[in-house]
Amino acid sequence: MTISAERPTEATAGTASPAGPRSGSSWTNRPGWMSQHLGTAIVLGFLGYVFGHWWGNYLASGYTYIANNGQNGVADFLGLLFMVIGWLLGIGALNYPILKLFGREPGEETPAPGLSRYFRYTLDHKVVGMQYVVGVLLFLFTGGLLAMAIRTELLNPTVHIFNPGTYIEIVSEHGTIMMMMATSIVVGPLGNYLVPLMIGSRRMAFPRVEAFSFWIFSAGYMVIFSALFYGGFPTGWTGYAPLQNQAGPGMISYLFGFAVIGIGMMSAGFNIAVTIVNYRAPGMTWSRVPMFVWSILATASLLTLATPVLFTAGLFGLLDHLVLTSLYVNEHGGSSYLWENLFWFFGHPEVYIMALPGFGIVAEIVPVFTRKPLFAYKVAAAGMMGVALLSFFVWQHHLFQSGINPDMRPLFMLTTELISIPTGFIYLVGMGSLYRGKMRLEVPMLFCLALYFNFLIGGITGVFLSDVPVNVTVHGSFFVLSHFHYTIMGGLVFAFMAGLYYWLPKMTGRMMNKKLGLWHFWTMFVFFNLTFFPMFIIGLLGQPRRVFEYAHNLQGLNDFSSISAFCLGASFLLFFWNLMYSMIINPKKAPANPWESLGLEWQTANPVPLYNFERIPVIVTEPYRYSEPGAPAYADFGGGTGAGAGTVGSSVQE
Amino acid sequence: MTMSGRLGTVLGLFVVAVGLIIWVLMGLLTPGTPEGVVNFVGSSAAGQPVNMTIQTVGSIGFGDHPTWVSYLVKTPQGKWVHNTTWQLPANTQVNVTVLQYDSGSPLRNQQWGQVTGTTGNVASLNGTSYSTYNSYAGNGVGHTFTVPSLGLSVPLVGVNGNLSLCGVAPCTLKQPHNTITFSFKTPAKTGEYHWQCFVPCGLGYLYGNGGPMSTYGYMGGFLDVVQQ
Amino acid sequence: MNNGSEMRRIVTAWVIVSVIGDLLWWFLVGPHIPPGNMTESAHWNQFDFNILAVTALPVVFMVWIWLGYAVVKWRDKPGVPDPVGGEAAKASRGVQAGWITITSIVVVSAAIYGTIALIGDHGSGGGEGPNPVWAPEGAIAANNAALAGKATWSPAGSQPLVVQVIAQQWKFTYRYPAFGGMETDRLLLPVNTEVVFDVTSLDVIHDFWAYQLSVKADANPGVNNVAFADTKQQGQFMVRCDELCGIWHGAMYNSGRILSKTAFMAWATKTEAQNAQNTKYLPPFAWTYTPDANGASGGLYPDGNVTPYSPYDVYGAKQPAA
Amino acid sequence: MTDTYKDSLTAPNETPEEREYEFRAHIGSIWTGGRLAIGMSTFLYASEAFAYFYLRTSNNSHLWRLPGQLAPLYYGWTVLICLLLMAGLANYGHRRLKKGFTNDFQVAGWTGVAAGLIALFFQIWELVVLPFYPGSSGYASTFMGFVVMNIMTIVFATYWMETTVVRALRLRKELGGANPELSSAYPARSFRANVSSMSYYMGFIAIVSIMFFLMFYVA
Repeated sequence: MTISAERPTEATAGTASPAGPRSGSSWTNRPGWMSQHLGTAIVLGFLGYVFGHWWGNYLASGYTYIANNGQNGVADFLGLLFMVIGWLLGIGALNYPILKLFGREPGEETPAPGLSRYFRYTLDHKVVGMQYVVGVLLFLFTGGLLAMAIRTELLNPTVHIFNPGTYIEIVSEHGTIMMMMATSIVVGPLGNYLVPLMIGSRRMAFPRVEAFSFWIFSAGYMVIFSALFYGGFPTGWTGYAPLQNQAGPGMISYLFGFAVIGIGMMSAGFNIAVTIVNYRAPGMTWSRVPMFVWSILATASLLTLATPVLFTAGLFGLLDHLVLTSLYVNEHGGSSYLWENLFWFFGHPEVYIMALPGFGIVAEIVPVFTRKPLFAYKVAAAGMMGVALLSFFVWQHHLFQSGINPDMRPLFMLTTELISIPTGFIYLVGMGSLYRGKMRLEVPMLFCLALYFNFLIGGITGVFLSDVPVNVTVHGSFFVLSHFHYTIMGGLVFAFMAGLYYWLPKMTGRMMNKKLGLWHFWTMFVFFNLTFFPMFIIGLLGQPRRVFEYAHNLQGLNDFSSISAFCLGASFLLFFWNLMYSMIINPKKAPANPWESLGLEWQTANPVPLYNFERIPVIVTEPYRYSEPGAPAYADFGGGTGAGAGTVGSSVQE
Repeated sequence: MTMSGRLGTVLGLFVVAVGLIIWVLMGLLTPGTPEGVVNFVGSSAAGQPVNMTIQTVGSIGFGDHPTWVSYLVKTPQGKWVHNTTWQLPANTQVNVTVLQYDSGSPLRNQQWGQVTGTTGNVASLNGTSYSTYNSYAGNGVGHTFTVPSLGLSVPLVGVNGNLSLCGVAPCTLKQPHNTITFSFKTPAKTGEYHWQCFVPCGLGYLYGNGGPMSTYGYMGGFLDVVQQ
Repeated sequence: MNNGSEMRRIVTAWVIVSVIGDLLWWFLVGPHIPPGNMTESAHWNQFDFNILAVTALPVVFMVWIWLGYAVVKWRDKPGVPDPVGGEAAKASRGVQAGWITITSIVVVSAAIYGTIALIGDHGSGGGEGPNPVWAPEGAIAANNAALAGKATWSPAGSQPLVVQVIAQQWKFTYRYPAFGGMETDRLLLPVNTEVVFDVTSLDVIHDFWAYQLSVKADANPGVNNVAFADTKQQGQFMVRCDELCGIWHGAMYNSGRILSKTAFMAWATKTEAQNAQNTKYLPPFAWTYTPDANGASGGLYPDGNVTPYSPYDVYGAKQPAA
Repeated sequence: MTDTYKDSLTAPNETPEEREYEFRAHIGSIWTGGRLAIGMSTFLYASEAFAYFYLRTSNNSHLWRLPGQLAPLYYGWTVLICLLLMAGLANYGHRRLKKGFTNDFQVAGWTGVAAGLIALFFQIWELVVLPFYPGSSGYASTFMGFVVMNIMTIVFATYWMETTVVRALRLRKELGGANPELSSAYPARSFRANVSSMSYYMGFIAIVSIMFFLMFYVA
């Protein structure tokens, strides 16, 4: 943890220069190629890998079990470990912690202006947000390509494109990459970029922790991708032991990858939660916090508290692999149930880590486009926190058929179904906000409506799954697979798209092309449903997950699903084209407030200055006071940027 | 930069990036795919029995994993290859000769000590026919050749582990081995039928089923049954 | 148009669509919902699915109709009045309270019904762990008798039949303690019989899924996971592994069959005789067969407790085990 | 991408009120962050404790613990005493600092850091002298998990403590000279908040050390 007072130090030192006299040398500031940037990170990461791998071979190649099975996991692990350390050293993430050890306080490192700052370790939350945009899209596209491979294999029940080992490798890699991506897809880009803007803060509480979270997230990508070099891992994203213990060194990439991403999740959540609690602008009481910030707060708390359990589970797995402990091996006093419990104790909160930000985005965007206040604000906030709290008490519903505590099943059935009450609040809020509004069907709004459509199916089938008798048939089948794709992709990814179309004009100052956006939306919405709805039927008809062979009578449905999936992939290419076209090839300058939102983030100058607000705004009323002529502006900017803004349309400034 | 310049740059970079990603993915994912199949179709006249010779070796001695146990097959042309996808004609008798070069142990599940699904439910071990092998006696069972969906399973009796066993494939007939022969009939329905060994023989892996048991091309594969 | 008539329209449309949807589901779709009627629990699980479906459909229609109406009517187009603002638009105590009450009632009743179905149907065919609390009459006694080597079954009586499911990478085999403890690789069952499945694994976690029987139980190494099925119809059923268990997971399936009691008896006695030679080498019937974590050739964990312990001996023994 | 820096390199002129507002948020962050760090560590150790009790009660293959199996007791005692000493000194130093005895804080702090380093050394060295191999039982395995987790926590805690004392040394002037407790300068207030959070965290370390000592060496 980096707890310090950078700005106050500088303030009291009475120097205007950001780097005070007592500053340590800050390499990230140096201009040109001599400073630390992505290039140095790659070089040091590579050197670290080479060193670690050599050291592991030196240490462990004589170990009995390694000599026997011929796969030196210790070398692979040390290689990856030193790769991550080298990567962090190279990017400069460790400069400050090391300097701090000697009591030196670097001043606030203001990164060099220009494009190059996106390739550096930076303390500006807006730059970190943009870095995350690129990062999660990279994850998303890698995972998406693997999904295409899966659907290709499933075109035929018995003729195989890939051999079964490769197929399991692809399935596992797809699942893991997507799950890792989904934990950060909103919190990373939009959370980091927007939370300070939306709470009226000039900075994050721990900007170094924030930047660290991104760079370790990107290291996590390399670690999990490296599994392919080691022959993959056969366990799917759930990594069940003892299959996990049996697997080769690819499993180490999975375990270590989750540990690394876990550190990133913890640090991102830690910083954001602390920021929201402490850095809200004056006057922003808890009943005036924007709903997106509520959802990010709930998510950040889950990230911070649930992820340590995943870290423990991964650590245990690594110990089992590397030093032959037997934590997950029944025959040596361990228990395979231990992994299932630890993993799902983290795993279920994680499911809501992947749902809540979507709810937040929708609740934030819908009032803007219906020109109405958000309906039942308090219920929405309570719903988010309620979901977050309840999500710690439902994990055994993944294990209904496992034989673990079977007599507890009614209890977990109850808690699981109870969680649909706070989830239902989101629908109350959404439907209430639509009621007699004046809806503008812009692209972000369409994505929000699609979320309500998709998540409804995902959520309702969740109730089926939580019912133990029905679970007997649908557990572990394509029904489950379809269910969580409806919630995560149909919910979160659609919400992320809504967020991108909505906020990119703020983040980059450029509008996304509406026509292409509409094409993207309709193809994605239609083909998403055509891909995944048949999977409910496929699952009910008895096809288990992660199989490379299935019953001949299911070929029609599977082919339909596969072809739709290819079209869905093409829809993502359309999105990518729109992104490139509107942001780089033919950029159109965005208006300052294109959607006529009352939100604080739209009231700052465009582009957003380094310190976000010229004057710290004072929040004077609740958010979302649309269609209220005479309502006061959301915030008082004290004569700084945004003064005079903050009410919209027919509203009269008082 | 002009708009067309930006367009060209973006498209060019996109093509390069996608090409690179696909190249890396394919490069990583394809080494495990069967490099073709060993084709026994046409190795004998239609309707006539097909002869197939395979061997099992305790450590293959070459490739990425020289310590791993593996099956090898002799092509109709008489060359030993490291390949476990074998194409067979449908509805045809196959005479199999297995040269077993590995030592054995008691079976985890004695069920695999039974000979099932072969012609007459028997196999022959160095000329002596057997239908059940007690894996707790003698040298135990080294491997099995099992095609679950055809109900075919033959225990491959181990050789004495104290002899100096073959460690580099392909092994020669001079090295200690057991010769197991049996016949079975391929099904009329074409398709890919999974076969594997049911002895947990992966040295140094949990339950013995990792490594060679979990990697395609070592201790399992497909019988690709096609019309002749 | 005033507020009231708009709501009336929506509610009317919703009621009509829901009633039609529910009726169509119940009479047209419902009877075809898997897993069918082959066992008692399959029947009740199908019923349970349909109960949930007719509860869920109105909810789905409510949201869809609302969304549809909103998209068509509450749009930004000429003639549409400005939206309502102020306190009334922000919250309505009645609507919120009503929503919370209704969702809570629906959700809690679903949980209560699910619990009743689960307990009344003896675990609904799901894995109930080594000591099932909701067991059919006589099933536990029969299972204990099997362990004591005293299992019997005959077509005449109504004793439960005990079948052990042994999962291994990558195949299920089955043991019938009532027939001399024989082991087969096919699963055949008599009709109108309470079957007790003792599911266990010899290596990693598998899941025994007899699809049409509505039986699903994880096969864990060293754990006996018991599930029950009361067979009702003759016919073929599918057995699949439902928990990812490695490379050949997708190929880990075979079909089983429910026969008449006499046909089953004939098959079982014949197979018992056929397999007798192999059966005598099998270990006595037990809940679990503790596998050696090291596999056939060893070489992973050091054997036994290494005392005195030295890291060098455990990890770096000079000569690799053969 | 649009450039947000070109216009903003000149930092805005903060008003004193704004500065004070942000500073209070900063102090609040240290407070919240410290507590949240305790929360995270609690979940981390709770999952380890869960593993311990889970394996202990399931006792699979009757291998929860081999007869007479015990981690090196003297090492355990040493680590425990050192960690308790570190925690105690952190709290003592914090209290002395509040009363204005900076030197006491310094001495307590450096002693605490030394104690932490000794604990770290013994915790690592304990792995070398283990009388059992890690996979021999559930107890042995969970013990390995605990040791690795504890090593990471000790490193973190010692690091945190070290940075506070070294900061007190380096920033003596900014901390208000001899009487940092009286200084209302921002660095001094920030520093005091940091020390307070740190000593809270050390309290957590003390509780955890005792609990896990009882679990692994006594029960």
